Amino acid sequence: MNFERRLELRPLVVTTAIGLLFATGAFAQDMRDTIVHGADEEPATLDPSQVEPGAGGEAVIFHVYDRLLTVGADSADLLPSLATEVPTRDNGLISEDGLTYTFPLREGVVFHDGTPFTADDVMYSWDRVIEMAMPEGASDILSDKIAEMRVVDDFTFEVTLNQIDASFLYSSVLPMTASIVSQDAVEANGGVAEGEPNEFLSGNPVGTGPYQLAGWNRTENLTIEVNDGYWGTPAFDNVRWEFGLDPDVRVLGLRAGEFDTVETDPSYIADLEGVEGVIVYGEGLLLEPLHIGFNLNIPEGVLPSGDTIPLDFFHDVRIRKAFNYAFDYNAFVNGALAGFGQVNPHYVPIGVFGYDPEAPIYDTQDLAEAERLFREAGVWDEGFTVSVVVESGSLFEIQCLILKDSIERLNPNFRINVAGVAEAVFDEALAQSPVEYAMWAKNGDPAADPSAYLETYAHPDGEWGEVHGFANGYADPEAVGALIDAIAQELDPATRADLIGEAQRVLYDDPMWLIGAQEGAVTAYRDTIKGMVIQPLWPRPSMNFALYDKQN
Amino acid sequence: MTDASSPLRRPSLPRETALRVRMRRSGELAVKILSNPTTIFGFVIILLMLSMALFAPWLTTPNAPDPYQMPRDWGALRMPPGTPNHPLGTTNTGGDVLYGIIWGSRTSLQLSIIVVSVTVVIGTAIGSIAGMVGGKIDEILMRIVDVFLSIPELIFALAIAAILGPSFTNIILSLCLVFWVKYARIMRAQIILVKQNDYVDAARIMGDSRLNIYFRDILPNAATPVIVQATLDMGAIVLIGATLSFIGLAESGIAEWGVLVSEGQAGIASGRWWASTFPGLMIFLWALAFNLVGDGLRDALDPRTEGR
Amino acid sequence: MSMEMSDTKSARPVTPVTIASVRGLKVHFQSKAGRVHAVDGVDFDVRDGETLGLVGETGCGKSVTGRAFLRLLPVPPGILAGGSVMFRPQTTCPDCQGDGCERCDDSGRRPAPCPKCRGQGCTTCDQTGIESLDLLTISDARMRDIRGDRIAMIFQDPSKALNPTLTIGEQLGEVFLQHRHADLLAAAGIAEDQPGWQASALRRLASQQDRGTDRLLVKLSGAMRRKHRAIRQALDERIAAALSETQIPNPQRVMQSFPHELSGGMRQRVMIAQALACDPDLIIADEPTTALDVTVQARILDLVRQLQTSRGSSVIYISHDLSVVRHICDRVAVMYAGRVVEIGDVEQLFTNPRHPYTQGLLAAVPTTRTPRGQLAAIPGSVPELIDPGPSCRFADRCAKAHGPCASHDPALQPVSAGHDVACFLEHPITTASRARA
Amino acid sequence: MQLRDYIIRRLIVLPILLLGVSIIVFSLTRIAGSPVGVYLSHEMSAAEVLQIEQRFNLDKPLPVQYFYWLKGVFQGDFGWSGVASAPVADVFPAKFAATMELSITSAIVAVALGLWLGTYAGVRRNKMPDHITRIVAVSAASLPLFWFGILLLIVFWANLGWFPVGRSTNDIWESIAHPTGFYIIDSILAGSLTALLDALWHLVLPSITLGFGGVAIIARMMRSSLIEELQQDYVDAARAKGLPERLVLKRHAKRNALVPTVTVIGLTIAFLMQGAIAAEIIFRWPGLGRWMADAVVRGDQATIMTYVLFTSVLFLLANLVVDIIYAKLDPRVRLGD
Repeated sequence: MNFERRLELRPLVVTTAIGLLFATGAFAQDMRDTIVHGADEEPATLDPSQVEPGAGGEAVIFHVYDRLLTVGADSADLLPSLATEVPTRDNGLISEDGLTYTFPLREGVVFHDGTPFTADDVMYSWDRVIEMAMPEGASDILSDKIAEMRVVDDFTFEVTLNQIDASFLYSSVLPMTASIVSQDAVEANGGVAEGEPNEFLSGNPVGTGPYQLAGWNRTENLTIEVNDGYWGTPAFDNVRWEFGLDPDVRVLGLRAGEFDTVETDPSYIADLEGVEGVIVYGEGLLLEPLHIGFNLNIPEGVLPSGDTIPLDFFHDVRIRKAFNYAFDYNAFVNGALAGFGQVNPHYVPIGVFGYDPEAPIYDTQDLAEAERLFREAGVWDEGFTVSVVVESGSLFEIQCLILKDSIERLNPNFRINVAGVAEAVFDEALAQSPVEYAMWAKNGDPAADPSAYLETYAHPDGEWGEVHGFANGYADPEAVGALIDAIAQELDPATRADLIGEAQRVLYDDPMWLIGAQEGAVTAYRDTIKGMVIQPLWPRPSMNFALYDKQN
Repeated sequence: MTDASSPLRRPSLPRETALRVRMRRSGELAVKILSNPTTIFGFVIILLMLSMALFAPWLTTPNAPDPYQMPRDWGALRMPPGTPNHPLGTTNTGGDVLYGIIWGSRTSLQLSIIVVSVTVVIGTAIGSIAGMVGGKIDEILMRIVDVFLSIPELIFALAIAAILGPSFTNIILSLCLVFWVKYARIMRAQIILVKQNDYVDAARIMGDSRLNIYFRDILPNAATPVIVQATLDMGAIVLIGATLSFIGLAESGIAEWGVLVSEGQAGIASGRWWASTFPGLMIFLWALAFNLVGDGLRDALDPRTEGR
Repeated sequence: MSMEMSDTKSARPVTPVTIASVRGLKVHFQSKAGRVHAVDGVDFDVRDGETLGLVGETGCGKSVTGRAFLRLLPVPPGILAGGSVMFRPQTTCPDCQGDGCERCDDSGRRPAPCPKCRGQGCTTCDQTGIESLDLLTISDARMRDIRGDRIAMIFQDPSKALNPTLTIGEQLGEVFLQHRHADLLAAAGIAEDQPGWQASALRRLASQQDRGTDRLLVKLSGAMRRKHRAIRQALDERIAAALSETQIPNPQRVMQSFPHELSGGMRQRVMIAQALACDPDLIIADEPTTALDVTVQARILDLVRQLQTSRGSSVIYISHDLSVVRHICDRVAVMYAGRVVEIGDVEQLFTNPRHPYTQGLLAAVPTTRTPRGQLAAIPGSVPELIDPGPSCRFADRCAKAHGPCASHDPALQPVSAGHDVACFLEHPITTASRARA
Repeated sequence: MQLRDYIIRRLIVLPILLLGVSIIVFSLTRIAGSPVGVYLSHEMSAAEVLQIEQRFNLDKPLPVQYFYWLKGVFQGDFGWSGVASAPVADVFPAKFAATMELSITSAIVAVALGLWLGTYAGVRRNKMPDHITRIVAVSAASLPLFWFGILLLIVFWANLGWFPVGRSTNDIWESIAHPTGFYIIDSILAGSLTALLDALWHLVLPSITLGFGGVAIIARMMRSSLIEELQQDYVDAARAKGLPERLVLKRHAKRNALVPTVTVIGLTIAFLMQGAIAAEIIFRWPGLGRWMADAVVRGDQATIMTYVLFTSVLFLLANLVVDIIYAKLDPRVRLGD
């Protein structure tokens, strides 16, 4: 478009502005640049114990706190952070029985308030999360696994698990829950109380991270500045998150140069390609599969009035498979996602450990096969109506519309009602147990280890397994559960990879989800930012600003 | 006193002549209304819109199974006007803009007819009760009306629709909940005014029942402003309904003009002007047509305002 | 002229100086149905100091004729289709400075001299040396100078003719500010040619030509505030004086009142005070008592009469009420369908009406002698005035209509001294000049 | 004296009306469902939900909940805004200032332009400018505000690039302090011409969009009432006094024509409040309207309640002011009858 012309007006204003600013001396000294980021969601809290997975606060916590371990930019491999070594069996930091982990800690690290970092702080931080057990937070990630924690000495910390858990180390990477807070700062400001939010920490993070909080104007912006006393590689530039802007405004701001980086999604990339000064980054995939859930645990009389399906509709594997065959994957990936994404098999996303590319996946619409399965299941002639609940106006809703179009085109007796509801209503609907809809759409939470996915989304006794009654649907629920348990406890990588591949095949034959796609990790940024890299394991939007250098 | 026993029973002849006068008047009225070129323009637009709504299934292939859903062509997203099969282009989700315009006229028609008829009936009933009965009941009803009038209509409707959840049916419901107030107020004021006329007293002295007086002497004479307002509201309600769906209170994928304008706005920065422009034009024309006809009606019914 | 005129009607004998003369006045209105000839060739003179009654039925054009003097006609749809309204403004007698002398018949006023020849006589003034203006063609600015100052108007309904949102004082004050600001400034001690921005600002304020800043200046500067207060005070005195002249009790309170706070009679007194404020030469009184109670009517009429005599102004008294006209007027012009059909001294006309319409009109007035249930009426109704043809306008309703009435248009011609009639009964010779014109 | 009594009476009724409004809206929100959703994430367990319900007293019976809500309102606590991720009371002032800045500017545009246009057309009745004004007025009354705004965006922003969206250029906004939250006032206080220009530059399109409908309504009314007043006798009487046409118009006809127009200006306030929602969405104006729209779409009940409550306070106060002006303009008006 005529964007260049719009820019022409800017110098006029900017020149005047600069003139005035020099006069007042506001810009005079600070040599550091500020990376301005157009963010999607404002944090509700900056307290690691209370932040929701995937919420806006997680990205800030990621930058101002450190964890014991971290994930590098290039791979899912773990790297030392506040712990000086990654525990393995080989280096002896994991005990022979695989239950006790020892973390040697870094010395000479200080918190932003000047107090020194010791093993007590680690113990305190993790204890605090477990004890507060905030419903918003993810304390169970620690509390479910840890049997005991010990401070061995000032710089050695030990954890004993309930059972062998191959994914435990990844728990120590998560910004929510695993971030190390200053014991002194918390004790001086309210301490720890079960179920009670800590007001101080929700707005005043005291960590050891490469950045410290500089200012937070609610609903407008949040600024972090470089921590000059950082123990590790110092960050380059300060960062300011700008909040409250719609996706299209962020895209425009980026085009106009108001933002250096933005959080965006694939549907806006078309607006940014070829714009001067903007680089589109489109490598890799997010680890948040876009899924539609089948409810196998529907109580009598709760479904929306129009739904005609029997309560055990999704107990029949043929119907679940038929839905998977009927979905128009091409429309979703190449249409709605503008090609930024990949058809994804099931709950072992591409990019996590052990993903077997050889395993079969649902990746093309096969209406004939879908029809065959629907006929076999005996629903073809009678037809059905089913509602799928989803946040209105979201990408997930588009996924539902594609499902609707796919299914309804297959047979005019099939009806899918897309019940688009407000986000709060959706969250409340899903918080019910059992869920009062037969289907719903959203995306999965990212995790570094396949076990996290499999346990949450596939295990019959897992989070969704219980809510949705997967046990009613799996041909052999015990076998599936045992397989997933085995994956969680297998410490030998090769064996574990084989088991994961097997799980993929099992879940292909007995699907509990319809996964439309794995969304591409795309973003766009100004070409003044050097060192751009995106790691889907970092909190949304998967950026680590400490690695980026803004050069004017 | 019943009609039959009353020695002062009203002779039946005057009523017939009154009817004849009324018929003659309505003929004159029609001529008067149609003598205004802008009113005719409004009528023409309304007729075109109505025929579009009526012939929608023949003008386009109805989307199966639900014709009120946009047909989505996932292989032709964001296509400009002039694309084969999509003369007015497509939306972000591949919806055909022309289809949305044609079926949107049906949606709009439903919206305005349902809301106007429901609110006119409710409002007239409540306003009539308040005006005829008076006293405590009037007082209570008017205090309720006052509460409803403490918030701008659209905002009240917005809040209600938000609470009910996003769907077109809920938009209709929320508008019904809000709009009756206006008619109740107009009706009450009119009835109080008409009640003061001598012929009402005369009818009362003649011993007519209250209901009779209401239906024969008061209602026909009090109805004019309600009719004018209802005509104007046929347009206004589509405008407000479209605003609500623009804000995001209709289910997505529905063929509704406000939804289409809303969907289209994301693309305008990138030059995709068509998805918002055409449906918005339809809303404009719809509201304009009813405004013109409503104005013409008011001028004809109330000569005092002529030429304004 | 009117030798039989009773003393109550005129305090002083008048030499018949014509202050205004209407010739061939035509005012038409464009309507959807066609062109309405509301006033269609009206001729009459107004003599200095007299009260001329203009009578006729509703819609005969009498009000339009009256308004033509002030050019208060809505144009469009009104069209000034022809004719002239000549007006000779009066000025203070230069010989006696208004005290009254022989040359001005003790009135203290004399016709203003022609501005072109300074009274010497020239072609502009037809060698009379007297200023004579055609009110239909003079500039708007000149017209505004005349309105309210030389010619004033009393409206029919004072409750409509007074602005409901301004106080009586504000509305009356406007007349003085518009026409007498020099006096006001003088009273406040500001000479007409006094230099300086302060004096200019005050002058602008006093003549209602103030800019936005002038009021601010007055607020800010103490000296100006004092001067301005002096102007206001002089103004208030004049307003109070004008009000008390119309026998309004407690003028100070009335000045502060809004029109709706006064009774109808009081409001009309205010209107009269407003009309007489600048001692006009001619007052157009358009049915000034129709909207009032009967009891109030008489008092208002007396008041008008009394004020007019004491000032020597001329009055055109527009009315449909013949008894009032007979009581108050010196001469009467009877109008019918946009024409004057008969004009003459009030006694002549009332005792010896010549035009069948006038006769009918007079017969329709009930007197104490009229027997019960025998009210006379003129049969038929006023003709539509859309593009009338060449005929007597009254022919359709006239019992005495004959040959030429249907095909020719009668002209106003004298039947006796000071008594003109337009009727073929009086002038059987077909003077069909107008029909052909 | 009488006016003061009237104002006092109205001010006494105001809280009662607000109570009525809040009860209606509160019961409607709670009938439709608990507001707990904004505090939840989609993967919380039932026990966690219960914990949150207890924290916010949502497990209590409805009247008790209303009591808690009302108590909170009196203490300045309007609940938690899920949309803004902050307490409503914290976010409100800045958004309120943004909306008021836009609404007031638009109101000024609408009233000034509307009165001028109405007068211009009314004086030239049935001439060209009058016909044009009538057409514009009836069109504007039919124009969907959100569509009009989008058309302006397409032309002046996307294609010509003359005007921006949003409320400010970030760097300029950051460069000055914001004691009042009104960008124009803040920039004047800071003595920054750049900021002032930036503020005005951003205001142009949204205030035109928002003001346009108001212009139409006001111009239409002003025109018709001016025409009516110009036919009144007192206008001729003023002319008969010799007043110049300027004064006849200004002091007599126009002033009186304002009386009915003022009531329409009162209606325009409602129009502006309603329109602000769409205008703020389209122009990305960080005000109450956009907040409300977000809240509506995301089911944020605390925000909806607060917005409705404040809107009706503003609306009722504005109407009171209109009544007072009305009484001031027309001495015949007796308020409260």
